[in-house]
Amino acid sequence: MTRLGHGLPLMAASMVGGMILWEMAASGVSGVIFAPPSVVLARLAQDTLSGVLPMALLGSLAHLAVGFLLAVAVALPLGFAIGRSPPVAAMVEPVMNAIYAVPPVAMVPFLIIWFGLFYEARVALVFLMSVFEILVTVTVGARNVDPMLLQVGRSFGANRFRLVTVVMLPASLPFVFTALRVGLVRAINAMITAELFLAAVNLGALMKQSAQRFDMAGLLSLVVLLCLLGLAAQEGLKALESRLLPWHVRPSS
Amino acid sequence: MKRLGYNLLGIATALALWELAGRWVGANLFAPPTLVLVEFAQLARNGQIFVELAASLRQMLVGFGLACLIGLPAGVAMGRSSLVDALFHPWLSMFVVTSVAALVPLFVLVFGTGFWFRAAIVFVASVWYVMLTVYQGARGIEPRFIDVGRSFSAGRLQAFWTILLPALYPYIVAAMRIGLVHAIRAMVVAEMFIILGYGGMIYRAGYAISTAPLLALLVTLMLVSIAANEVLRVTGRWLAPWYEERTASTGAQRI
Amino acid sequence: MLLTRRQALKTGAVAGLLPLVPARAQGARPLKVNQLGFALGIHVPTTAALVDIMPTMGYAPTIQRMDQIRTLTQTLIAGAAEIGETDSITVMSAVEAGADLKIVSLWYMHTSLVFVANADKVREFKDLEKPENVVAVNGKGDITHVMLFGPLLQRGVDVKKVNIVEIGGSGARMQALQSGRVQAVPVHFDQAAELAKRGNFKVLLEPWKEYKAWINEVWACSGAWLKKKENERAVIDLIKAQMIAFRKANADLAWYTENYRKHVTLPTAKDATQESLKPIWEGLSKSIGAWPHTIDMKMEYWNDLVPVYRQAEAIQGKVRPDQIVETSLAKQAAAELGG
Amino acid sequence: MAQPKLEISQLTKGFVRGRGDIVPVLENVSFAVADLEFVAIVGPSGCGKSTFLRIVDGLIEPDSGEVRLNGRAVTGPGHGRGMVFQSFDLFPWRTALGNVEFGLEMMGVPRQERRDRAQGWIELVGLTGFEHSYPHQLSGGMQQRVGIARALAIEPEVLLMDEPFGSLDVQTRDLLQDELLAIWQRKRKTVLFVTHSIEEAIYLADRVLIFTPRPARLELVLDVPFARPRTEEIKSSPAFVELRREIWQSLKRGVRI
Repeated sequence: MTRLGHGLPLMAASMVGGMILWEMAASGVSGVIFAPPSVVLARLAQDTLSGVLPMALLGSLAHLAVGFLLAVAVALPLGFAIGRSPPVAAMVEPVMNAIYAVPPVAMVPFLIIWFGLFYEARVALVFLMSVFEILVTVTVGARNVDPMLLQVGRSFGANRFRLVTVVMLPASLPFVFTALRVGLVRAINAMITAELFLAAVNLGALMKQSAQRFDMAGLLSLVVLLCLLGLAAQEGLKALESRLLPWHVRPSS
Repeated sequence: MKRLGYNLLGIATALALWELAGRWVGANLFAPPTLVLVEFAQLARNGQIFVELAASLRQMLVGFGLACLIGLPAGVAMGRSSLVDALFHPWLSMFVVTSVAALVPLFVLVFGTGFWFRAAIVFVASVWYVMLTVYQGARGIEPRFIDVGRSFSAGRLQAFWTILLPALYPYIVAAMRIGLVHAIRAMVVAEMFIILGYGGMIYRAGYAISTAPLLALLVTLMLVSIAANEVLRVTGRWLAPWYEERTASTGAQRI
Repeated sequence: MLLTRRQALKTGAVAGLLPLVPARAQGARPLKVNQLGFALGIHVPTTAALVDIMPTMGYAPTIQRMDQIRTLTQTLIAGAAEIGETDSITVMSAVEAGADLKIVSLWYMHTSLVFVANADKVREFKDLEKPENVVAVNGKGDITHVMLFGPLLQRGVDVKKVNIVEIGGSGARMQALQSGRVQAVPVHFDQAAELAKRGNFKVLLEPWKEYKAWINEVWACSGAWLKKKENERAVIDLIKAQMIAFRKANADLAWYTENYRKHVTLPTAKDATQESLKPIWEGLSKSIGAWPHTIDMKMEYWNDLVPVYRQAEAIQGKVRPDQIVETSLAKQAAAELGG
Repeated sequence: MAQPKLEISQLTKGFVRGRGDIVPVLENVSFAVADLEFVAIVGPSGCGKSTFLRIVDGLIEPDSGEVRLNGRAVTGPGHGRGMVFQSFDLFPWRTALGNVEFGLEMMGVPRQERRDRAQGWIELVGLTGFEHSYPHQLSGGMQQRVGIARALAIEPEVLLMDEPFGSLDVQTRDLLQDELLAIWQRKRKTVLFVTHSIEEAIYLADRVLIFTPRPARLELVLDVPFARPRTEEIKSSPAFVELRREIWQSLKRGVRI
């Protein structure tokens, strides 16, 4: 909270400064290649008011949500299993790291084969891209639960199940939130990749159309929208975390 | 030793499942590992795969090196100064969302398709992750370490070299490892777009009717990525014996 | 031990940062060209002209390859390349958006793109109206889309009912067709033959039978660049090199085979033989007539295409072909070359 | 003598280090604690006192020997014992009240009842008004009061304290010692108190056991003659000083720097 409170004017200044740099960079460059922020933001406002962007955004968010929730549902228990059991970790981690190394665009042909081109394939890409990210962080969280706290739990007679629910789960919640944040960023990234590289729909279709028409203002307004979406997702989750986990003190400088 | 056994068991299970799935759907849709191995043997005999891979990795290393060179100090600065943090954090939060695939067209315009294009793409794909990891580490340094330095009347620069840097070391290694995975992936995406180097090979393999060549290239990529990561991990340990795996892994608390 | 560690750190940091400096030929006129990433049978002569013949005429082309027509076009606008491959539709829409581009030559006459359909599901054009039949094109409003659009309109198919999806990359499109996710895709002529071996896939549409000329990829450059005499000269020489290559390709299967193995980007290209290429070569050279003896840029080709482009909403129609297409350079090249 | 509350016989424990070398930590420790007796264990740092306490709590299994509580062998952690830890080890996500409730929750005490009981213990340790504070909002001393309340709340038959004041400053430590004595006076318990401070051991305990350095063996047992309730003054009495000297002599033989 303090970070935001004190930093707000600075952040605003930083944003304005960035806009000025962008405006300068775009001046004198053909509109077919690049567009200045003034034009892009005006375009963003216009398309938002006309309802085009909100409708496309809703469509995009719908499958983002499904894919992301599926990833969370799979990655949380699996992450705990990997984090708490060295044999499971040793079995899963090499395979996990291997798949993680492949760029998502290279997976598109396989996604088409397995899931087709529409809803299922988009959900699958969102799932694939975010599940590993969440998994890695949750694994670290589960592994790093203070062993002393587990001992306290055992000392007071908690059984295995209770240890997991009453000690391990709350202890790794900060990591879970971080995992969700990292995962959501990747999910947004995957959402737009899916809409561009599979059958084009929603924001992806708008992006493609703008590109086809060399409408750079339109294209950049979509990129800005995505950036804002990512920023909102991250700040939203941070706010949620400080509400839900008032006990968790982030290390401050 | 026991760990290695489990590693192998996990890999064997994955390979067996893949083999079954591959035989079930056929090589055109998902080639089984036995076929991929044959394909790989052919590619390896030809040798071009390694030439391309080496050239691509060299360019990747430049972009990645720049990302570390800039990202590491920038991340530390953000973590230690609330002013720098406030100035850069919103941009960081936004840029980390943008996908490489969306940036490539813009970068082609600015950098062409030569050496610096690939280096630049790799740079922007990895620098945010490098920064964020080190940022987390720098924020988390316990003030008492700094106080120890103060009490021995260390100057700011001295404090940096003797206290901040060693305390940050695990995060630096973690940042480089996380950044490297992103860098290698970005290298491939960029090259798939301009159809050069190893990514170009992957792109061309995508045109083949059988999926075996594509999979052979992807598996090689996986091996390279894992090997590179392992090299960083081992080097990290060798360079700094006090480096602890466990502390470093908290570096995964990234954003 | 500590010393070696430090040394390792230092040398490691330096070694990673040495960029490569490409060697350049001396004296030749450099020419920055961009080109599509994939080259198939139809592209062979022009690629050979660029890579092999242009250097003999005193040029040193440096070639950048990328996989999207739009990016190719943008690099031309941005000046990242002097001259390069793109297609008519994209040039027209770029000019409509305010770019300064000229079409100066063809890559080949008539496209070798065909529409291949799953013959079990799609027996005639009308079948495309059925909701379960999905057609994959590269992008709405691009050549692969528009190419289908015209013939469908002519045959009275209700194009609004046709379920069209966009899948970038012909590799992905072929995978989608094979796995039964879509029922019709545009592929190149030689890919179609390959596909036919893999299942009941048949060619649904051959554009060269539908239109007088179906122009696809063209050579384009910026209008400002073309104003310089030396650049105009380079274009004329390029067209001459192309015609030399076209003539060789039409006359000599052995030459074609050699260059096919050299320039085609399919992974199987290296294994091609004269026997295996003969049907493709005959198709391209004779049936399609992809490599005309003389490159003749007739304005009527574009005049015929514009209405179709417009109906497919690929362009708005604000710009006339004669504002974009430069026919004189091909004429000049033909005159200089003779024959 | 009546049946002892806690009976420790022949406890031996070693840890495996590296490639199978076994480092002995505890060797043949035997003694008995009577009901409501306050016993302190003193030994040099790292001698194995904490390991010993964890075996008594049932967190670690001994290699041989056994622990009997009320004549029954201890096989694992249970509600007969409550442990207070050196670094407090409160659950950071629970409030002071929530932490005190923890043991009761594990015992299955209904929510309202455990809340009321925990509240009572919060008052006893003097934390009224801080029930809803999170550990990071409390001072070290306050955190350890919560730790003590948490252990007492389950009404254990034996209270195990593992250098509970070891990470506190001297003033806080002195205050908490007095408070612990006051609480003990009101709620009599059998206590096993591990410390490295000789004065603390004498001041608090009825009996002091001295452990040798690793591997820990029972070196000496001394009765503390002071009457209860005890006050600060005894710390300067000649008997106190003599007792301290005697323990120190015994410890010194094993201490190497």
